[in-house]
Amino acid sequence: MSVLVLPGDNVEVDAGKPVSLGPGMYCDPKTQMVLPVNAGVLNRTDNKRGQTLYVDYDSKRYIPATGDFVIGVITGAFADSYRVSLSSFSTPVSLSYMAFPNASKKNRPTLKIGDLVYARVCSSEKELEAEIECMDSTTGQDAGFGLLDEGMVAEVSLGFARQLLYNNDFPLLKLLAKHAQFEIAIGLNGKIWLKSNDIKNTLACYKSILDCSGKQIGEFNEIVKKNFNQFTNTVEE
Amino acid sequence: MSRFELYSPEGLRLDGRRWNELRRFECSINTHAHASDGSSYLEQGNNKIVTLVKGPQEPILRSQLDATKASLNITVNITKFSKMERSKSSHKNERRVLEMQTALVRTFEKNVMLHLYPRTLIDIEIHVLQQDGGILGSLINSITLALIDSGIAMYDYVSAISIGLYDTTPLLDVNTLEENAMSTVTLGVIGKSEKLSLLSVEDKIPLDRLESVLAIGIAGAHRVRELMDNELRKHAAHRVAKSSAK
Amino acid sequence: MTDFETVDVSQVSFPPEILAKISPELSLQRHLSLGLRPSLRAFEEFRDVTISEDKISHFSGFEGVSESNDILGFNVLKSGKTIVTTTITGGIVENMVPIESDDIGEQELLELTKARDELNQYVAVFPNVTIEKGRKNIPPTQEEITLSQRLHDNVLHSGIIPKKSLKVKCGLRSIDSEGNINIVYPDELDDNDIVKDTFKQISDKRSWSYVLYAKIVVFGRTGPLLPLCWNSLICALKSTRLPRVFLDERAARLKMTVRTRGKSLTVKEAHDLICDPNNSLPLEMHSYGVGFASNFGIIDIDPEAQIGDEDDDDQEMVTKQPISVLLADIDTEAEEENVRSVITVISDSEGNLKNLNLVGGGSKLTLDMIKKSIKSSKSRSKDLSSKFGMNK
Amino acid sequence: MAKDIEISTSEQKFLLEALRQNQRLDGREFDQFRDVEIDFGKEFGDATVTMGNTKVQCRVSCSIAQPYEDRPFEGLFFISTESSPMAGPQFENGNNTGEDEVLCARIIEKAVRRSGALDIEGLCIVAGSKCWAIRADVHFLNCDGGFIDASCIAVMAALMHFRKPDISVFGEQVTVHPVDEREPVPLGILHIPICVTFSFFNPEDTEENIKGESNSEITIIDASLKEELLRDGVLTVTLNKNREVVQVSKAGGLPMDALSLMQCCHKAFGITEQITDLIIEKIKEESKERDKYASILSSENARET
Amino acid sequence: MSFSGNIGLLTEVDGSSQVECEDTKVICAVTGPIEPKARQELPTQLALEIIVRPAKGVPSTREKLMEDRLRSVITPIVSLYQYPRKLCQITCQILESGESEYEFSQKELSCCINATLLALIDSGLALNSIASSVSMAILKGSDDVIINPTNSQLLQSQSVHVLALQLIEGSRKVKNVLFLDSSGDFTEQQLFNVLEIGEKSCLELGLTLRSIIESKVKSSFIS
Repeated sequence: MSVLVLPGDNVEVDAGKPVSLGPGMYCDPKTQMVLPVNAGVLNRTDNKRGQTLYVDYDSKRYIPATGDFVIGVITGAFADSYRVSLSSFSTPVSLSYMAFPNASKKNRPTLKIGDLVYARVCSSEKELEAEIECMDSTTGQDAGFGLLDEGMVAEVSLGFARQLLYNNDFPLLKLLAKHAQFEIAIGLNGKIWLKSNDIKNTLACYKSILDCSGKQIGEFNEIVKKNFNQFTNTVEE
Repeated sequence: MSRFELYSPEGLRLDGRRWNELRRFECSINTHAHASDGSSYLEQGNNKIVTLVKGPQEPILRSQLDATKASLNITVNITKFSKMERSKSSHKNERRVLEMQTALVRTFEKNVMLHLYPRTLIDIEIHVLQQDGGILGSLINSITLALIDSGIAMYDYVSAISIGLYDTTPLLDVNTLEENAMSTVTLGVIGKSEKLSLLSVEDKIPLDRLESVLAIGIAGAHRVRELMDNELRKHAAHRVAKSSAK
Repeated sequence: MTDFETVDVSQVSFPPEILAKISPELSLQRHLSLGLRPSLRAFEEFRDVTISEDKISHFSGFEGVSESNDILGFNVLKSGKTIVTTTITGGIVENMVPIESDDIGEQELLELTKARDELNQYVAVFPNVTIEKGRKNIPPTQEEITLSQRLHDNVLHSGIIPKKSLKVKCGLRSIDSEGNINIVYPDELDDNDIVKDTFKQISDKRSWSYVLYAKIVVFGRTGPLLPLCWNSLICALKSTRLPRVFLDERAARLKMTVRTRGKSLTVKEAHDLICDPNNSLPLEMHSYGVGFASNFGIIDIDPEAQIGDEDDDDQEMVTKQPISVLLADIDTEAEEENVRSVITVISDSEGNLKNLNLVGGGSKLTLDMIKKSIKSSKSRSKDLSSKFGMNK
Repeated sequence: MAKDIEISTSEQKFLLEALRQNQRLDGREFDQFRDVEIDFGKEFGDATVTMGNTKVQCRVSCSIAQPYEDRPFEGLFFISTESSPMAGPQFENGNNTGEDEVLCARIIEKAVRRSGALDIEGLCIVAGSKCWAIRADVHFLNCDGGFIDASCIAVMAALMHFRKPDISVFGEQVTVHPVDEREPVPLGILHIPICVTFSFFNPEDTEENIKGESNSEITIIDASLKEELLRDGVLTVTLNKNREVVQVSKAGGLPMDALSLMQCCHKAFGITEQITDLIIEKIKEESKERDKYASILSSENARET
Repeated sequence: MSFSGNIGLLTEVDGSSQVECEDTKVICAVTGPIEPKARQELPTQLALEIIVRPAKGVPSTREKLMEDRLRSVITPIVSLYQYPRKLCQITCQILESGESEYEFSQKELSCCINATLLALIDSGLALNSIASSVSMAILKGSDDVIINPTNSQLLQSQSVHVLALQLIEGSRKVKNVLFLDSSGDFTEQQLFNVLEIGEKSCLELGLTLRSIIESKVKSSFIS
């Protein structure tokens, strides 16, 4: 049962239990009132230990949150870290040279300005510059992060990116896989990286993802078919 | 409309030239050796232009620092006394001048080997002491000369010229009177090729005439290139003679 | 790293003047809890306002408009530490559509345009507010721009200046055969004067209006300025005299031919208006439209900030103190920064409202508070108008 | 531009590789102009042009002013192309000195104003003292490339859509008739300039471009924002239906062979013809619609005499 | 009252909306939180850059005043402290003014407020409540309050008003008056009438805005 909430709406909170608030919820420090601050679907889980509240909403501007998988562009290199842009015009985040698997003072990563990286947000205090890492920091091991070589990036809304990454029933990737083989990396900052052995396949996937964002699931099949027809069939007319 | 006879039936223009003749073209380089790394002085007809190239040097502003190539900055100073009537305002920040600066930067960006000088700034300063038509073309020629003098690596010469179209006759290298009375085309040509780096048509021209105008323009620009080349070689020979004499 | 030291943690207390600097908000709350404001005024007490009776040096007087400058009216207003000077200057513009016309054929059209709008009967002045900061040639700040525009809008909407009081009644200067210079004005004429025809000719062709500009300079800004600027502007307008204007008879018949690119035209109307240095008329303002401005802030008294040590204090608070209070005439930085809900009222002494502006960024604006401030503004307006001699 | 949109090298390489294989990101042909939509507002002189995601509104207004002293027979005409962050955060509010802003403003100026698309002499009311001042304010609403082309269409459509109030002049007295009083009059349009922008890409290295004979540079029409950000050179050609070149601007950028530039001009002419017809047709439709509406109104409000 | 709103029609900004109320049409774009320029940065909260651009002509002091007023309405409803040292750009472009621009700005202002609210919602910026705004007029010789008057009504009015209210609890309760500007010639009684009737229609409009937002939220969730 989904409940639509708007900023300032009343949300019932069981005062007896501990509450944890997710995105879209805010506790006013002065009045201690718990309020939604975004317009979206209220999600509530209640269990013995406490209750969790968050608002599921769609937006375009990414705000770093710890643990998110993101795709960034290297925009600068400093003495001990890279500066990485997660979305244009946002405050850049930093990627330490030590946040790579097997990194040491001597063994520096070799990313260049303009390169794409797949990484995870490891620190995101709102007052400070957020930090990302290209390894699993609990083990110090490679966790599939790092440079994304070649390929193409499609930019979609954050909600769409979350669906692609987390919703196993979301049909788009399966539909695309029917037509072509490709590598994909999904950043929760709305950047989707794609690569296949053929430019035309990549293009068809790229265009399909862009066209599907904001459309209903029922239309996906048509859109994907149309794009593969256009790009991969030999040029007609 | 006009009181002047721009092109007489005998085929003579206001200043006595034929349709395909250039104006007097005199240039010299290394004119301001102490003030800059490369300099030129160009007189094309009554256009008189001083150009100074400084750099590659440390960027003045942080925004000019590019880790992959040099950044190019061009300022055009059209002096208040450069025309018959003294202008009241300085032409700085006029849209026309800003447009010219942008066009010049974008022309030379592709022709100077900027990638050889990363993290530096190449600053070009131009002073127009006197202007008499076809100023954009003269600016390009003077920058080419000054850049070569400065020793900054370039792929080739860029030479430029303005052509007017009088009825159906193209007139090469127009002066102010001609420029004001007819449509003109300015083009910047790379070396001896037929590739245009800059093309600007500022007034109405029949589409079907454009091609012939371009052809004549390219020929004119090649001639300008030759004139510049001669001067540069003369200057170089002079220098070599001087140094070997020591 | 240095060695660990033992630090005695003790409560630090600051003298009031230091507290006011480091935490204006707390200082304000402490004051309020005592029933006072940082300026030591009571909650609903206004600052005293004086207007200068003397003239500023280069304003040469009411009797005739001086030749040496173009100031038509002025005022200096002092309130607390703030001084506001207003000088009114003017210009003359030509009207595109004649204000009135005797032409019968056009009558119908005129009625249409008349019915068209109410506000067109009134005009605005063009104020330019400068808050002196001791620097020259800096672009106007957001506050200055906003103030200027608000003053402009308020003059226009409150209908102080009727359009017809700014209509130029143009005179005519003629030199008779003996060489005597003679200026006549249309409203000084008898009905059957022969010159009347000449006037009709002129007024048929063209008509002019005065435009008023107000330059307002503020020295020593300590708080919101709209009420002070408005009050000063009103006083300045009240003192404004418009110079009489005449045409030279010969200029009225001037013809000039201009030729350009094969076309030619005759310019027949090089009317140069001349201001009469010896003759001026007072600016007629709508008597009922003049109101004065005052502002009020609403702030919640934070119970945590109260000093509750002494017993008698406690009692007073419990019995009297309301939760949110109305502060009249916002002043000082502490109040301006922390009072986010502000009411600005322009009303006349009868309680007719001309403008009311509520900004509710902070404490709740209740109907009660609004009523209270309107009442207070009415009595303030009464005070000011008797003080400034507005009800003459 | 305030700050630039960040684009990765991968995207740049991909775009170029796709172009080499004759593909554009949005699936268009190289010489395919996006579909142009023109919508008119309720008031006169309000046109919105949509090309893909690019959206530009132009608003024409008029006032009575004094002509320039040296041009007593001509009215005034201004075009303002001020950018705002509405079109995208890369634009700064009211900043007209950025490179792209200056080029855009100058090209529109040359294409429409200096080419005499508007009959300036028809704006004269009383020579030397009163004339109409026409203002065209271009508002960039959404930027996905092709601002110059879209703006030019918007300005021309808005000018053609605009009606100024009728005036009557008795001697020197000018009366402006309100719009509901007398039918307002359209402006005099002398020709319809249309801008077509070509973007150039260099698939080879710079040496090949400058010294080589292959002329392998790629030319596309009506670039999208991503293509604009990555292009090496740009050419804007302005033509009208009379086969006149109104303005050409290639302000530096990738050197291009003169013959391929000529080809661009010829291609542009085809597009110019199409768009001109589209504007004229849209204007006709609109005025028909308005007439229908007006006739209903007038029959209801018939004046009693 | 004719009111229509449209969300998310611009692609290059984070949030956008177009609002049409009677003859007034405004489009609004919101981008943020983004990196501010050094002079805009506030150490503890979000900086707001508010721009209002007129339909015709260059922006003047009139638009500056509208920007100032829009700011005083928006500031209390945005959760500014959640975004320290960031910037939010709000741009309102008037497409159709619907009033005589020299004398009035009431209709444009109330439209700008509503459009900004919708665009802010679309951008996903944290807000603590929503707001709605109406313009009103009282005609000469009458006590009736006209909601969202036409231009000719404005021209015949005795006083004109803009009201913006902060709405909470399902947009059914008024939390505070965010802004009221009344000018002209009016009595205390008329003012309270304006507040009362204005409150009613602001609440009504609040529900309209709510349904616009809800249909947008629904459409963005893939079902």
